[in-house]
Amino acid sequence: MSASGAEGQALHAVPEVATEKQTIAQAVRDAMLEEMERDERVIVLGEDVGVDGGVFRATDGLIERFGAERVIDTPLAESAIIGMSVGLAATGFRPIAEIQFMGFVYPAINQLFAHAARMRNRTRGTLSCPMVVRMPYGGGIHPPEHHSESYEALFLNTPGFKVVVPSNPYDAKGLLISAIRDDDPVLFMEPKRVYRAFREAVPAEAYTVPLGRAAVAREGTDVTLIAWGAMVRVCLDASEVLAREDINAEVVDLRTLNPLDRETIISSVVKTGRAVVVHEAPRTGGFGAEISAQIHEHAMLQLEAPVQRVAGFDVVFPLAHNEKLYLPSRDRIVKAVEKVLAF
Amino acid sequence: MSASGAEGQALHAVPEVATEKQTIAQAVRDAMLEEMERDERVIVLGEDVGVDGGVFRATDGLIERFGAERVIDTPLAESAIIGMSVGLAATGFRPIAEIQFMGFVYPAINQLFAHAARMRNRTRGTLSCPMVVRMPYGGGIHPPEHHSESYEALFLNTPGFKVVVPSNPYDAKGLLISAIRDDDPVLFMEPKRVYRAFREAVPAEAYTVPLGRAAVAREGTDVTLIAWGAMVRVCLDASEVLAREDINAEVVDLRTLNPLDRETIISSVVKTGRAVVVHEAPRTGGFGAEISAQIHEHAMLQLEAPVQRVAGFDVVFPLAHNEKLYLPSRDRIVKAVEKVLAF
Amino acid sequence: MPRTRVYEAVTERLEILDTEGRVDDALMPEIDTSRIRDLYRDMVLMRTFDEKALKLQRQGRMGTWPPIKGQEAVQAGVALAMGENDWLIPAFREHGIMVLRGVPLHLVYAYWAGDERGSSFPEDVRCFPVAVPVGSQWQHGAGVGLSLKLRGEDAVAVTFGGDGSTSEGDFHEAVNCAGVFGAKTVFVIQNNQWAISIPLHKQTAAETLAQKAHAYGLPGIQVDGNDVFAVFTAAVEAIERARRGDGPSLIEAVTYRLGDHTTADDASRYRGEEEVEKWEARDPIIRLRRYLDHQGLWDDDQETILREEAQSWVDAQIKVLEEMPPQEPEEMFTSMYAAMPPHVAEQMGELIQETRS
Amino acid sequence: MPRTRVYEAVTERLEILDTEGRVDDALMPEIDTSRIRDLYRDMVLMRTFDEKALKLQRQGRMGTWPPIKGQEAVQAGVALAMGENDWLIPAFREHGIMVLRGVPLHLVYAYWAGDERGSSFPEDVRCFPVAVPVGSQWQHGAGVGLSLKLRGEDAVAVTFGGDGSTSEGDFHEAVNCAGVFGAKTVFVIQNNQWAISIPLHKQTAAETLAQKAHAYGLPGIQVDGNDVFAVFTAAVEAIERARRGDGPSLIEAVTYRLGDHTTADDASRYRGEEEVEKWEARDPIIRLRRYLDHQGLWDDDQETILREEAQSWVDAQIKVLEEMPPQEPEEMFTSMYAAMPPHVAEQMGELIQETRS
Ligand SMILES: Cc1ncc(C[n+]2csc(CCOP(=O)(O)OP(=O)(O)O)c2C)c(N)n1
Ligand SMILES: Cc1ncc(C[n+]2csc(CCOP(=O)(O)OP(=O)(O)O)c2C)c(N)n1
Ligand SMILES: [Mg+2]
Ligand SMILES: [Mg+2]
Repeated sequence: MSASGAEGQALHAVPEVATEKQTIAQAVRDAMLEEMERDERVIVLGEDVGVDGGVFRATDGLIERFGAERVIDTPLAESAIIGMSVGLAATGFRPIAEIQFMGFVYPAINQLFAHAARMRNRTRGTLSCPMVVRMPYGGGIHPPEHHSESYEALFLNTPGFKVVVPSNPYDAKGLLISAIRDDDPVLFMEPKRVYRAFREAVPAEAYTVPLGRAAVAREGTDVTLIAWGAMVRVCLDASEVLAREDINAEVVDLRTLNPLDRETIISSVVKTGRAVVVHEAPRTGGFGAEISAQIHEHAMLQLEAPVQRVAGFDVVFPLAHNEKLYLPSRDRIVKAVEKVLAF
Repeated sequence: MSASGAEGQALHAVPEVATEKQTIAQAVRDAMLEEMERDERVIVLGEDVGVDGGVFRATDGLIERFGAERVIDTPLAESAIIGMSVGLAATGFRPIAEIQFMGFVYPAINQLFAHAARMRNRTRGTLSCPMVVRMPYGGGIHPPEHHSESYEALFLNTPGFKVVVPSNPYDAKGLLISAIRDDDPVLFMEPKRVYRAFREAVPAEAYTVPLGRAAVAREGTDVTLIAWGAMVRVCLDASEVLAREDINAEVVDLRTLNPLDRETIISSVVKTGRAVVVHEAPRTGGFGAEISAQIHEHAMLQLEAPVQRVAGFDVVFPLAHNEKLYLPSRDRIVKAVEKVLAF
Repeated sequence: MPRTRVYEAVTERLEILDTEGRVDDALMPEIDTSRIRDLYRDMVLMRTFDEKALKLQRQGRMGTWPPIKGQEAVQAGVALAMGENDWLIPAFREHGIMVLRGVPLHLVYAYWAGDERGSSFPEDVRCFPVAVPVGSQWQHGAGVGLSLKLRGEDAVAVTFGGDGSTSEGDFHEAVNCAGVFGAKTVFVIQNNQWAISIPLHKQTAAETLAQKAHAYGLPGIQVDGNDVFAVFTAAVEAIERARRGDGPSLIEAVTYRLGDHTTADDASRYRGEEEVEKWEARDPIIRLRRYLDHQGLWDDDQETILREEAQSWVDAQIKVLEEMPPQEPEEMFTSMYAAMPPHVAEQMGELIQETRS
Repeated sequence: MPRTRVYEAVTERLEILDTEGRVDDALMPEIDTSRIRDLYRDMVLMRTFDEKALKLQRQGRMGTWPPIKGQEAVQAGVALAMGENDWLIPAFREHGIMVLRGVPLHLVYAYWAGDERGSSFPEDVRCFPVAVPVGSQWQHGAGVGLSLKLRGEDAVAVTFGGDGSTSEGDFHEAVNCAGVFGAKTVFVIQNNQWAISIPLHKQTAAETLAQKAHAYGLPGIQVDGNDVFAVFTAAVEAIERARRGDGPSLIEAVTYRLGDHTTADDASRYRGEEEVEKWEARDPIIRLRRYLDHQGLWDDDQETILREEAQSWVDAQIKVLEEMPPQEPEEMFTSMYAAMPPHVAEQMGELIQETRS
């Protein structure tokens, strides 16, 4: 596997090694499996991650392979999952904690923010919390309440954390391996809407996709669409529609939200002069605002129009009936692009 | 008391009635006291709010006046303080819950976001949670760790909540009374740095300052400084310095962060052509980004320079020794203004 | 001085009706025979609408559904013990008691089919909406119990949760605070022995869940949760206690989830057939039917009629459900705040324009 | 069948040394007389540096300080029971045991004076930093205990918290999970009877905190926390148990906070003089001194020397503290991540420029 492949920009730049067509869920599982093989400090813990293999099967087979001491079914206690991980991580383990759905991360916020994110700074580096917190997030699967949330903004005003969101199987594996090897706590958001929506070639062996680097998922010249996770594919869809109108959209897949790859964003926007940020979370106070602010701060003079945001509405994520009305759609993105072009 | 007084724009527009020179802490206490007199559904609960009168004395004397059934000392359990308030509010009380410091709100996030903020929408209006959550926030008093935080951004991507931050005694009383009378959950952030820093005339009786309306704390023509809470005074200080350089700054005191008074912000920026947003929380992902994004979205063509943000650094709020280096200062604001003017 | 006992207490288990349908006469509560028949009817109704929901789900007419099969006795027994003005604060597997307390079935279906209007109960129904975040509802139960105490109302709060939910911090805070405040709350644990794939012994090292009451200085009791008379007896005792102002208490009802965790789950991945079969033999409905048979209170004709009535009632509720007009897009916005703020109105306008164009 | 006992809860209290300095010989643990003298020295050292901190605070040379006065026996007794490789996970009122476990006093002072370097302990000191969010540290204690178990290390985790902290959900989750996992953890509650202004009976309706162990299927014991021999005995038992792999346990040490909650508090607002006086008579240091006197192990000369030594040691530590170079502005940024991200570096650059211009 060539370094340029692993670190490359293109969405599907899979290097020429043995590959397998995998879903994101499988790629996530394999990333954990390989890191657990490689490093015995890596352990997995969470609700139903063991015998059941995870409610999304993302830990399927791990307990058979590594035993109940390294794949730990926990009691139903999110604060304990993270709080114990802090204790484990600070004393030499590299826990991968699963929060079953992002909607249930709230009880763990105290341990995440007051401790995991601060341990290194608090002790001026004497102790640290190398841990990954995996959580499925986002809408699109018509589940009960609290199962569709995208709370990334909650995590992006808290220093000490990294926040990573893959959009495809190749990145999912490479980013998760990077996250596991990272020496700081990493929040790893998994877009459950596309967990099994499609398969892509994924190298069989371990490789890393670096944290903190966005990818240009589609090159274009007229407008930059900026997204992460499941919204990347919606942006790609929108680009197809736009292409038919001779509008050539560039799609930037952020992959890491903190640290943000400002360079890739700004150089794309400088090229296209226009940007639309897309996310599932409610619009107001969402991370789209930060991206918009940074673009204006760093490329105001190159902008032909103000940055637009296509986001969820400022309402509670609706139950199944209204889910579709809530989520940013291809058409909304197309409309926003038309708006920035008409400015 | 004239309606224009209560609802007015100017920071010190105190109507001509019996007034008393009060601190913010006293004004906060009086607001509760008067509402408790007026409406027996109003109760106060939290850690040390009763016998002790609150660690900042903001509930001083209330238990003597209203008894332990309406001024409730709770066990040390933030999730219970809010979770029980949800039960109380949905069945007819109007609880004012105190979280001792904003740094300790994390354990209550689940109850705040998953329930308080959603009850009305979840039940399509059948049940609701009219409650106020008071919490001292912000830096400047050299306390131990976790006592200086400004977590407002955490609350501003969650619909269903209102978020209010007074900057002075008059507003503190009027806004808190509005918050108590509001039929939805209101987060009431109290800038502890200026709890007792100064006194101002406050009407002895009850009055309201409307939620959702910013105030122009200082009129100006050259640049708009946008801030809330303790940072308003720092902006006013900066304006004085700027005035000596013949730069005439307008200071907008947001007072309510959700719903945001976009109209006041935009009309000020349209007038001045330049804006600097100031907040204590870390810069990245802070609420300054939202304000910046909205200004660009709605007044791009009237802007002479991109909106600047003066904020905390993207680090853990430091302990006392470095606190001063962290907090936005008068000088940083002045520098940012010079930067937007030089753009 | 030396080593002294500072606390001594026991936790008891109550059983009245055995699997053969025989009761312990000394403990059998006084219940009119007609009410015993009603209990049976209630449990059959629950079973019927639960099974129907699974069918609807397979037909794509229902969202994720958490079945209550096997847990009917807990819900029917507690419902019977509750007074008219008492509040119910459910978790998410309490459709049975919710319906018995007056929540229209079509609303329960609507909720799980993905329609928020399903949590908009008639005004006189004192019931909280479903709480999906596990354990969070315990706090509301404590809060409502405090509310009733402060207001001096002659009503209590009855709140439910699963065995898994007792591991959440919220359980602890809620029961502890209720104890301190003497809240008029009854905490009912439906210990169905599984929290998705986690069996009880991986949930806690405590031998029983009832003994957790010792941590809070409260009475706690374990009952056979498939024994509707034991459940009823314990619930009456706890509710009366709370109503009198003697404070909260805890009931652990040991039962079993005969179905999958939800329609999204496959329980065969983590538990064996034998265990399920063992518990099928303890089915609370069969057990009560045996009792009725022994007492000569029921016959096959009545059974046939009941089953038919239950079916047609459920079908009628489905009809009401299906006749509900679709939600307007606006409804996503209109209940966010008592008064709609401008930015929400603006967004609502955008959506209306979009859906109408 | 009917009403059966499924659990019997007994909680014991251990006392060995009474207020007059007499011990119960049957229970008195074997401790070398020299170590008993050391215990006394340790407690006097704690008292000395604690009182000094209050002085420093009044002089503006210290930030908010939570005094440990009155709680020295708990900390000295547990420290003596711990092995070299055991981990300490403190809350925020454990300066005494932190120093005994090897945290340099000048670092403790530095931390409370507002300098993060105060939590950067020497590498061989197995101690977590102070945890200010009440109750949160219990989870780390459980996690470290699990870590030691998984790694098969011959060490245990000892974690501390206050009576108030037992009301937090984190206490519950931590102790429960430790029970499930058989974590090598000892949970020590310093029940000093107040959580700021909240007395114990407003914290829980439970008669003792030790009985909370019943909720988790664990051994729990109450000890007189002002009796260093009782504390030591219970701690040895619990630590040995955990070390053997027999799982976690809980110790409630009943003591009293003789001072204010912190230097920002005024305890006279919420508690009476008599109560404090009553507890001053039970001062753990006086009590141990009486024991030493009875045994002829101590005299006034030794006392004078000890007090002087303690003073000069504290003064020397203050000197070290005051000789620490000021933190560089960069230090706010350099430990945020293992590798500094560009935006943090950029901001660090801005600050450096600002401070140098
Ligand atoms: C806070 C939280 N964490 C996780 C989940 C996902 N989840 C839903 S139900 C459940 C198990 C609940 O077990 P138990 O409390 O025993 O109730 P039961 O399902 O058996 O009725 C889990 C883990 C959730 N809904 N909320
Ligand atoms: C989560 C949280 N809530 C509130 C506080 C504020 N606070 C600091 S110490 C304290 C009381 C702690 O009481 P206890 O646990 O008994 O310990 P003690 O102070 O008596 O040692 C409170 C309320 C905090 N630090 N953390
Ligand atoms: Mg269960
Ligand atoms: Mg205490």
